[in-house]
Amino acid sequence: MSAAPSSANVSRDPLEPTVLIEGAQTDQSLNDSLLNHVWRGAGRGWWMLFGCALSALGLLLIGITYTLYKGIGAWGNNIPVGWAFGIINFVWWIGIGHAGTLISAILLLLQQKWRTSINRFAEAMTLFAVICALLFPLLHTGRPWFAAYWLMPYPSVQGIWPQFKSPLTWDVFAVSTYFTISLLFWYLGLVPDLASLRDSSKSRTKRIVYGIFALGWRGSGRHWSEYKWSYLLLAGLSTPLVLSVHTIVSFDFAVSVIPGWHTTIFPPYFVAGAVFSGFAMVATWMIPARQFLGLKHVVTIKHLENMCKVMLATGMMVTYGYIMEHFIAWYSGNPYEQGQFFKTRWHGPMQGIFLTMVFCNCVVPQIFWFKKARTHVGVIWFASILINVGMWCERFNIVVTSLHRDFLPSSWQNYAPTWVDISLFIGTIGLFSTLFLLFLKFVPAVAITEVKELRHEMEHEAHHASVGGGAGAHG
Amino acid sequence: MSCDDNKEARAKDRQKRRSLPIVTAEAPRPSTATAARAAPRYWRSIEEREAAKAIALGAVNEFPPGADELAEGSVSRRGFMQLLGASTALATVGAACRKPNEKIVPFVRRPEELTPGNPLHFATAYALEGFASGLLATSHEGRPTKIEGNPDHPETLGGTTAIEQALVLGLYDDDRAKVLRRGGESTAWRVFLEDTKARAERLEANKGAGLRFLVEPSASPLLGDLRRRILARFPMAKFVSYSSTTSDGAAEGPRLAFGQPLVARHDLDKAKVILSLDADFLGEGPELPRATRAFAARRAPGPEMNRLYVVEPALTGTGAMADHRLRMRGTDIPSFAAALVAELATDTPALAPLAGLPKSATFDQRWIRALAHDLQRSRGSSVVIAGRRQPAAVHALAAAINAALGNVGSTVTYLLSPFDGSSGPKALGALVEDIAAGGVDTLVITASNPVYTAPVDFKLGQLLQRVPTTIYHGVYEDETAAVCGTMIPATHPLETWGDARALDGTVSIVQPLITPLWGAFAETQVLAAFLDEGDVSAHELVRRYWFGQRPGDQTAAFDAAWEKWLADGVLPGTAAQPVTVPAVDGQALATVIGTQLAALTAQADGLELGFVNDQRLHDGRFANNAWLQELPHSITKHTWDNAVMISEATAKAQGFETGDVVALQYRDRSVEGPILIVPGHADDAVTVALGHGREGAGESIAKGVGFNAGVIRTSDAPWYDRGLKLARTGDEHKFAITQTQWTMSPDGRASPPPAVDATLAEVLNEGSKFHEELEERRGPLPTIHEPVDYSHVQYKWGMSIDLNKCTGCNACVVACQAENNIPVVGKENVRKGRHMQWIRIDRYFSGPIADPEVINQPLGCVQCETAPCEYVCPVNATVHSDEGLNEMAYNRCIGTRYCSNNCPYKVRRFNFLDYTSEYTAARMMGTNPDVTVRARGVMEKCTYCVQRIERKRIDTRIAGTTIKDGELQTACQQGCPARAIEFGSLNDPGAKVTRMHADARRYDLLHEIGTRPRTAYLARVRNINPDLAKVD
Amino acid sequence: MSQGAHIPHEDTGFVPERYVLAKFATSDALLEATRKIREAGQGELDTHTPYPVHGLEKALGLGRPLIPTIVLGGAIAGAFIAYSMIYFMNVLDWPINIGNRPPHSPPANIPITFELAVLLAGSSSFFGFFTLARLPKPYHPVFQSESFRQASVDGFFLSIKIREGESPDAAAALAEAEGATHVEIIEELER
Amino acid sequence: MSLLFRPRHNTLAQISLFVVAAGALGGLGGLMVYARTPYARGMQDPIEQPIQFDHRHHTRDEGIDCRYCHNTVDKSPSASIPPTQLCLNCHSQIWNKSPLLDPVRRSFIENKPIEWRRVNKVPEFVFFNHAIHVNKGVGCVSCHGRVDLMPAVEKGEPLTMGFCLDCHRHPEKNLRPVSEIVNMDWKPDGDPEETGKVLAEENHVHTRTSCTTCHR
Repeated sequence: MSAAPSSANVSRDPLEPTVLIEGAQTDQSLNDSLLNHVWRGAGRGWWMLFGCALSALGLLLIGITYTLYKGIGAWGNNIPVGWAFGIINFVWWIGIGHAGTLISAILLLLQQKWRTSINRFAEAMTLFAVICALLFPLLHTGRPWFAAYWLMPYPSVQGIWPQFKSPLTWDVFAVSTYFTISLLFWYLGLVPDLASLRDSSKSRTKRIVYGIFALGWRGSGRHWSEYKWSYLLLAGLSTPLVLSVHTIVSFDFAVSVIPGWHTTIFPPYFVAGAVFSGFAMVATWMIPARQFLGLKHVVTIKHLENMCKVMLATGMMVTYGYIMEHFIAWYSGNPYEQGQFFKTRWHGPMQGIFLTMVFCNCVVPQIFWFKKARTHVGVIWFASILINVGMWCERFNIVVTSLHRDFLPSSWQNYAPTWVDISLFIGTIGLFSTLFLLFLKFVPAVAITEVKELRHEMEHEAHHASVGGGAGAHG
Repeated sequence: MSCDDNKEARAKDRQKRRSLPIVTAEAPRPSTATAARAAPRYWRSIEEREAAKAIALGAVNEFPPGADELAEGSVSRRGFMQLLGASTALATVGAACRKPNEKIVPFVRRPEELTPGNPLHFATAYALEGFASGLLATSHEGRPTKIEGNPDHPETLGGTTAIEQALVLGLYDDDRAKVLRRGGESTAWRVFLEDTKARAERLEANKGAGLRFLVEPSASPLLGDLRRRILARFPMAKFVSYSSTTSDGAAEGPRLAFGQPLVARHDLDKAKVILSLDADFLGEGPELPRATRAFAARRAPGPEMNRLYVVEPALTGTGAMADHRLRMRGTDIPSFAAALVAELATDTPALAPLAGLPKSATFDQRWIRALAHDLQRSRGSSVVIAGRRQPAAVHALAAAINAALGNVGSTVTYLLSPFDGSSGPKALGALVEDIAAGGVDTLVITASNPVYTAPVDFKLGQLLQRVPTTIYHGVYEDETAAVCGTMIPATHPLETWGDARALDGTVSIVQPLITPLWGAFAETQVLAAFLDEGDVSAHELVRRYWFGQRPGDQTAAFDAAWEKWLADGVLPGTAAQPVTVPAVDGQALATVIGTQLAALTAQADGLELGFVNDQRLHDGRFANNAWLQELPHSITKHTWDNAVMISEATAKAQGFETGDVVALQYRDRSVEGPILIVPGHADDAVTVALGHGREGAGESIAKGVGFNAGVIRTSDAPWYDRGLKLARTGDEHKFAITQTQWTMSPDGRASPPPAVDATLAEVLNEGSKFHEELEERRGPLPTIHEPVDYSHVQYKWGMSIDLNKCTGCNACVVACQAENNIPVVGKENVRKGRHMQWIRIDRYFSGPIADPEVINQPLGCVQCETAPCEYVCPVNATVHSDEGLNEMAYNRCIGTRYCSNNCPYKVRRFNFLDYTSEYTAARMMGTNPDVTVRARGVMEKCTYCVQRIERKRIDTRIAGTTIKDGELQTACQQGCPARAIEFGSLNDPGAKVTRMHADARRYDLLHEIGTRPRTAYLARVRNINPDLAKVD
Repeated sequence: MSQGAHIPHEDTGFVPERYVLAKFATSDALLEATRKIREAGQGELDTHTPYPVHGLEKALGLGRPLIPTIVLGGAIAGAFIAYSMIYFMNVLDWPINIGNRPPHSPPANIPITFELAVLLAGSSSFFGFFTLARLPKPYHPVFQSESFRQASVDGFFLSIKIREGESPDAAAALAEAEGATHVEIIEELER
Repeated sequence: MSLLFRPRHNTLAQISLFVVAAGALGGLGGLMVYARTPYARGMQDPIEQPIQFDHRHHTRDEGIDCRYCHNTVDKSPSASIPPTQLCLNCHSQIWNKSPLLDPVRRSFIENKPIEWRRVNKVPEFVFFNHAIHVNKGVGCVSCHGRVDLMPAVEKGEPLTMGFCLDCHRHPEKNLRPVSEIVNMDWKPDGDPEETGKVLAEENHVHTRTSCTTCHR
């Protein structure tokens, strides 16, 4: 990651020359404007949102308690539909989580400068999404109190081990690794900002608190030199990680024999779908956030437009996935596959969900061909919400629709969720929002350090293009 | 073990069966422990009763493996707490938590024949509809846990019915009546006896003029004897036997034909052509086990294969097996019989006089002609069977045809009816008149719940209140108990001594497996009370009687004989001799039934209302048996309900959909029930099952399930009548149906049919397409890794199921449920698709929905060698055994349900809720101690009854032998009356199952996905009459 | 703030370290000054900037970073542990017939092997860094300077650790000469 | 003075980090060790019975064969606790006055079973079969410990799945001539391993580790 290529890169950067930071900013001004929302006391708006989030969270607690008390029978699941909302939500949340890592890691490796304004935001989202996702693998088992540790390879007195051919075992490792790494990555990036919080806070208590978390960071040149590598390598590791995680999640289905699950295209198309939904979710939150936290000067319309482009691209990958599924079903001549895709999906009892999915995931993103749409905040926001819906429907199709009609017609059964299913779903949204609002309250939503660096770097380019790539390693 | 093979194994089996040593006490020995501490025979107070019950139930705490389950009511809850405990840090290292201390309660005096931990087998008998079937009951520490058929019994031949399999659950039913009460007061047996003594003396004065007994039709010699002795003492008294399931026609028909009431017994193993006129002989009635076995035995494809014609309104199990089925309103069948006779008459002079009988409808002549020719082609080896629901005329014609075709003596024999008089509505009518006339002073009811089953126009409920003294002897506090003054708790068949006679006359001694759990009393005791012998035990009564039957027998000699009777389960030489019937006087008969037919055929037109006994609840007496309530109907697969069954066309015409609740308006009465469209139902006809909509105060399970069709059932039209109207009520009903799809490709997908069938011609022709297709569906498939080689293990367990034999009678389903402690989940959960039966019988319709062909396909876990369920389990809870069983370790399961998702056959069942921890102590006694009672959140499935395998393995390994073919049976196989299921080691070339696997009709279900199942299927064969070859 | 030679505290004999902390206006100035002062060989240098400034490593004369090697080690360890664990558990200790699949099937082992490699690599990167950086270290003498609070906002600082027995003045002077906008001398606290 | 932390806080920070890490690892390790302790397994904890039945006395002093009381052990899954009747076979003659035996006599007269407390227990879902083990030469002592030295019986072995598997994988070391089944002191003469192999041959010992061998 040396200066030369990056600076060369910069000049050929398709984004250039565009404003990634608006107005004449100094480090000081950036510092103040970006920390402003942390210093500012919680407004009425924040409290109202927080209230809603908390009540939804309450719903989650009720749902969990009831499920543990009553058993999985509290859900709508049955035989053949052994998995339903639980796994749908799991996959959906995990997918959403991916955008964060993608933005912070992959765009970092690709030296996309525009990422700096949104990566902190997206990484936080990853964490919270993964937390929501993590609830389900445990909760959906019949006996969580055993699942909690029997899935771990520890020397038990029974002398029996986990079964490592099962995708669920892979999941355990994949998801926990993903969570750990995302957390470390996020925190490492946060440390310098925490230091500036520590140093620019007014009240002593706040300074001490932030000071504790800043771990005594003092911007030492010796630290920076290792830090850059540590951060870069974490990014480098997260990149294959993020791809592997959703690949493994897709194995939960792809490895099975069930028509609609048993397909090799799942890994790539799950990952694309993950990024798709992830960006949609980032947009859904970023648009109001930049509005109310006064971040418009760093999260410019340019950023949003780029996100739209990504959504358009991934949306089309997903669409390709759908087409491929159908093609292979037809081409393989497998009657069960054909039944699943040409009969059940289009004409079965779950038809509505399927069509919703097609509309939201294949049709809606197409509007992003138009710059007007890409640059209109309202349109983007609305579209991104639709995409979130669409992606949830996709998971419903994969999980429930495939299961409810498989090989032997004698075992076909319909599926209907219960209030517990629904409250668990809403509940996780509550959990996510709660964590997110807290994050916005106590931590800078934008990576100050990196934005400053970016500014500094662009300043240099303005002056003498020869200097200034170095930050590329970091920015 | 089937009757016809493996003699020596059978002999061994018989030795293993125990006869009960002579005991003078009421208590049979195996349950000494219970007896010793058993409840007092009668109660002084409720508290005392409860206390006594507690002791009685506590008495089973010997500790065989699984004894822990015995006290399950508590154990499972404790187990559950442990599970919760396991979530605490302490236990997070392999359930390390220390157990709370437990009690072990040994016997005080252990009966010597009892080895704690090893089950005993007792031969006994159970009589339904008056005729006995011989059973073998398995008992663990004095707790009967399982029923099997007695292979040595001529009418059972080792087969069972679903109802018999479910008897065990009924025994431990906590809803059973537990108090002997007079009015609201609990009273004592002693007191009752004193009253009765006094009353008897009073009645004797006027020769018992006001004394009536309303009893079940029964062929029991002992009951017959008691009856005679009572009538001797009270000449004016009357015995009325009534059962809503028997009809006057069946007894009357032969009388018309041969001049005396006779019972027809059919030997289907001699029959090449069978015609059923509305007779569901494979689905109900005393002939079921033997008829099914004989019928199935002749299904082997070949020149000798039988051909079944069925004429019936609603699709039955028999109809499903038909090679040719003609759907027809029940009220048209007499005309059909007449038409058939007319057709036959052309070639059979004996029938000529009957040729001109009146007919109301016209029928498919081609069909009738083909049928007639077929019947005639096989004179002496054909048979016409008339259904119980048909009037005397039809039975008479059937008899006439059989006689004319020379079938009498070969395929059908006639026996003297053991019943005196009929037990249909006619008999009951007489009693009702007596009561109405105030001529009845004391009425003793031992019939099962007549107030519910009696025709509505008798208004029996109200009438009974007019009778000064009513004594009801029943198992439950049911509708009848509610209106009777005195209620005597009746013993369960497994609780009492007695005897019973089978259809062929063979007598079996009924011996108890356990003392009455809640102090109940036998029918014999109640009757004996009127002979001042009420204090004599049921055991003594039956012994005395039979001792009396063997004059000049020394006690010792008798004891020896008695021992043998008990051990064998049959009394040798008691079978009745067939009656040699006179030739039918065609002219006479013609005149008699001519008028009857004229009356029948002159019926008002309009929708036909047809009643049928529910195939699970019978006349409603089993309505409190959850196993039977949750048993899927063999055709519609609905549970926990009865329905207004109707054909699609008629429903359309009337504008009804399945689920619409309609009011059935018949004459001036009406009842509401949900429509259920059934393929193959006759048009313009409706069929409703009796036995539902119970309102017994004591029957918590039966209460309010389904609707009571009895409230529009009148004495003059107990089975069929026209003039029904259906009116929409606007309500909707959601059936709890276990199989929602009708056909093998509901959405028109091109998948290979799961259940294969072919015509006999195709099967016999080696080169036919059928054989080509089957070749595709068996044998090795290309695979990337070597299949595990099982040829060297001692046993390679495998199963085969012959679709050509399975009649869908459901015996296997209940047998499995009883053997494997499978819980019931209730109506709501069945609706959600969470039923638990490990083996299900998939029923597929093909062809036009109006006239479908049916295949039954029993499906349990097929034990795939490359099981898809196994590699997805994260915790090794389901893996392969060295012998190729697909094992399921319940205690290791964490309930991800991934295995079920990945099971192409969807034969895994999941404990979505806690179905077992609320079991009462009594219910726990009924569980099989060799099988874990599964906890909440655990996956379960069929493992070829591995507990039986392991027991047998250990026994043989100790004995130093090996398991021979036929020695080891799975529950479903043993219960199956058709012997459609074979099980054994595929490494044994001589084994039946091995031969079946090599059969030309063999194919593997979903073979194309490479699961290598161990259960093989044999294709269904349809023996089409060439004259009727597929134009329809 | 004491000037002149080190004065050991009478009671404990603790010898405090002393730093010269110089603030510069821009990163370029800092870069320039660092290079110069290092050449002058004044004590041990360190810089404090709100964000990494390109070129400072060279200016401070830092060697090749260790992190990459550590991470590589972590990755290898992770992969090895994972595969051997699976092999031991499902092949050596208790091989079970899982639906006819071979006990040792490499494809099935790839995901976990990879994940564990990433986990250990990532963790070693994170914890490796903090170990190398001797963090957490809430207290450091430079924090005593009030103006140092700018270091994480927009200040570019250079800190010079004065060698035993030397006077900080020279270094301070040099820093001023190099255009430091503000220079102060800090003495380490004892407790 | 705006200084937030002082030198001592550095030490504090390091210590607290150490505590967290050590706590997590130590805790888990501790639990695994605990699960293997006799305490967690409920061993070495003599259980007070309603009647002070002394196995030591009955077997060692009186030399009564285990199978006299546990008389179904070789033909049934369950060894069975003797019925009261059986106690009185002897105790109607000897000690028939002893107050210690009152509960026994009462049980017999009142026909109420003696409620013993369970000592050796496998979970509900484990189907252990005494008969096959005894008939294949696995001695009582192998699973029940030196009952003949226990005044009050205590759990002699952990009876965990691991314990069972260990023997089912390598039965040799626990095999003995069927004649010596109840002998608590029996020691193989010569190399135990070898003797075991021979015995396994003689008794046709084929141990199995399929799940359904014990779980059904």
